[in-house]
Amino acid sequence: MSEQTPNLPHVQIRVSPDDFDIGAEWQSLRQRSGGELGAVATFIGLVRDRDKGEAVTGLHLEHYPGMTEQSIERIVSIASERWPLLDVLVVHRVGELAPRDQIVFVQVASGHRAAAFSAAQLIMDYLKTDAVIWKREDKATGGQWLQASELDEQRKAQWRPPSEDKDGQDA
Amino acid sequence: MSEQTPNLPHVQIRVSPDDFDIGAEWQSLRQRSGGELGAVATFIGLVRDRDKGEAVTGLHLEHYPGMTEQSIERIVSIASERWPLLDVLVVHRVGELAPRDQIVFVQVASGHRAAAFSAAQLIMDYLKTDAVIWKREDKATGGQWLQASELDEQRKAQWRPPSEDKDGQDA
Amino acid sequence: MTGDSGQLRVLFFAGLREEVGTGELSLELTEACSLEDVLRRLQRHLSAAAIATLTAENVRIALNHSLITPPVECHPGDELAFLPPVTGG
Amino acid sequence: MTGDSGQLRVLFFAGLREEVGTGELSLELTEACSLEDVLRRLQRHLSAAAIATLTAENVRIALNHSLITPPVECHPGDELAFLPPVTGG
Repeated sequence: MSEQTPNLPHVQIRVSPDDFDIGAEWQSLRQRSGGELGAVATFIGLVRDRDKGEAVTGLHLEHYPGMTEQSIERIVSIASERWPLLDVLVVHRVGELAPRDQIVFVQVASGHRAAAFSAAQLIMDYLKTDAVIWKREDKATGGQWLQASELDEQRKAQWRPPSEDKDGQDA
Repeated sequence: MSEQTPNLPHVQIRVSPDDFDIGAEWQSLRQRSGGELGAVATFIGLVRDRDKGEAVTGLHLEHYPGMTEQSIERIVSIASERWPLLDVLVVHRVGELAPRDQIVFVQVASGHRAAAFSAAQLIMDYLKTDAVIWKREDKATGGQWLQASELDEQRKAQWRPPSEDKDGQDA
Repeated sequence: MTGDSGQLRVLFFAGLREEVGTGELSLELTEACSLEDVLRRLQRHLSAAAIATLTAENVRIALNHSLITPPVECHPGDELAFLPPVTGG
Repeated sequence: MTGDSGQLRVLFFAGLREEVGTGELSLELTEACSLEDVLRRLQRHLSAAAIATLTAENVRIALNHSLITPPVECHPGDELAFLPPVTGG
């Protein structure tokens, strides 16, 4: 019920080993929001049990306390400068995770659906490339530190504002 | 834990006056999913308390039992033919709703984030234009039956497959 | 999709329901009849203004839950629905 | 951002931490020194292979939580971190 300046959403960023509860987060968002809340887009990422045909036994996530949160705050700012958002929550787990565990939760509230969807998607795309987090995927054959893929970089590049677009090919 | 053919997601469509519980829906999806579940995109729509500066006192939603569910099934098919989805849930409320009430919930599960996000967004865009549902927005000055806007139609048109694109301007 | 034989159920939704004053009418039908016949028979029950809204350009028609474009034949037991512009979400 | 004066904390993450064998080293520092000086001093503690991974092209360097590009000066109390390629989400 706090008063919100339109361009300054309520922002929460949590990086910790703790699991998260989607239902509780939504209830909490609902309670702190006013009647202008019309659209909420969320994303949940989970540990898959296979990668390239091989069984994944676990995922080890590492962060740099302070710098990691800062890097995610910067990502949220990019989204909130671009769309009128009311509320943004990013929860990212670190430590040892098992297949089927929840990894990441992004919850974006806005008046309208397009802003909520676009912001949630931009945040996820930038988390892949810009969040100061490291992931080691463990398989029977050993562990491998993951990197953002070429496709991840392309997805991030698609969010480049049209003004920075030199060749005018953006739709 | 049911076996899924990649191109045949588990689909549930519910149109009723009953409210829905986001946390329970997510737990239920999680329980029926296997280790290939990597990404869940959701959308929640709510009744806003104002529209064009005027207070909204309520929203009346009407449907055509049978035909409404069919129209939503068709929308979900468009998404599931386009992306590899594991699970899709669409809940749409009808009847008398008040400001801040939940209206619609879309929950799309996939192996990867891009498919989940795109499908959830396509489904929401098509719900605006193609779902056989009627909405009357009630204000102190009277009730008004809503229609999909020109912008809603444009958003739907953006999902047109590239093969149908005559002028090649799609990005 | 067929109900009581000998009847054509005619449904009106949303603004059309409000304009017509009811969500449903039944017409006795002994044999197939055209949509035009149906509208002619509805004139006995509805005002000219109501008939005008039913035949407005943005009103779609469904026969047994499928959208149709006239000409079309209605049969006893069919369900005919007049659908004003929709919007969900 | 400054810790014990007289110390430079040097942090290694993820694959670099595994390669170096520790996540953190401290160097005594009495005055400002360049990144090159730091690397030279790290050679006393780390293998040549570890030093090579720290100076690989895809490793970014943060000083007191801000990414920097050499040349840069480190001061007593600073925190220097070697960051291999990241990926969250």
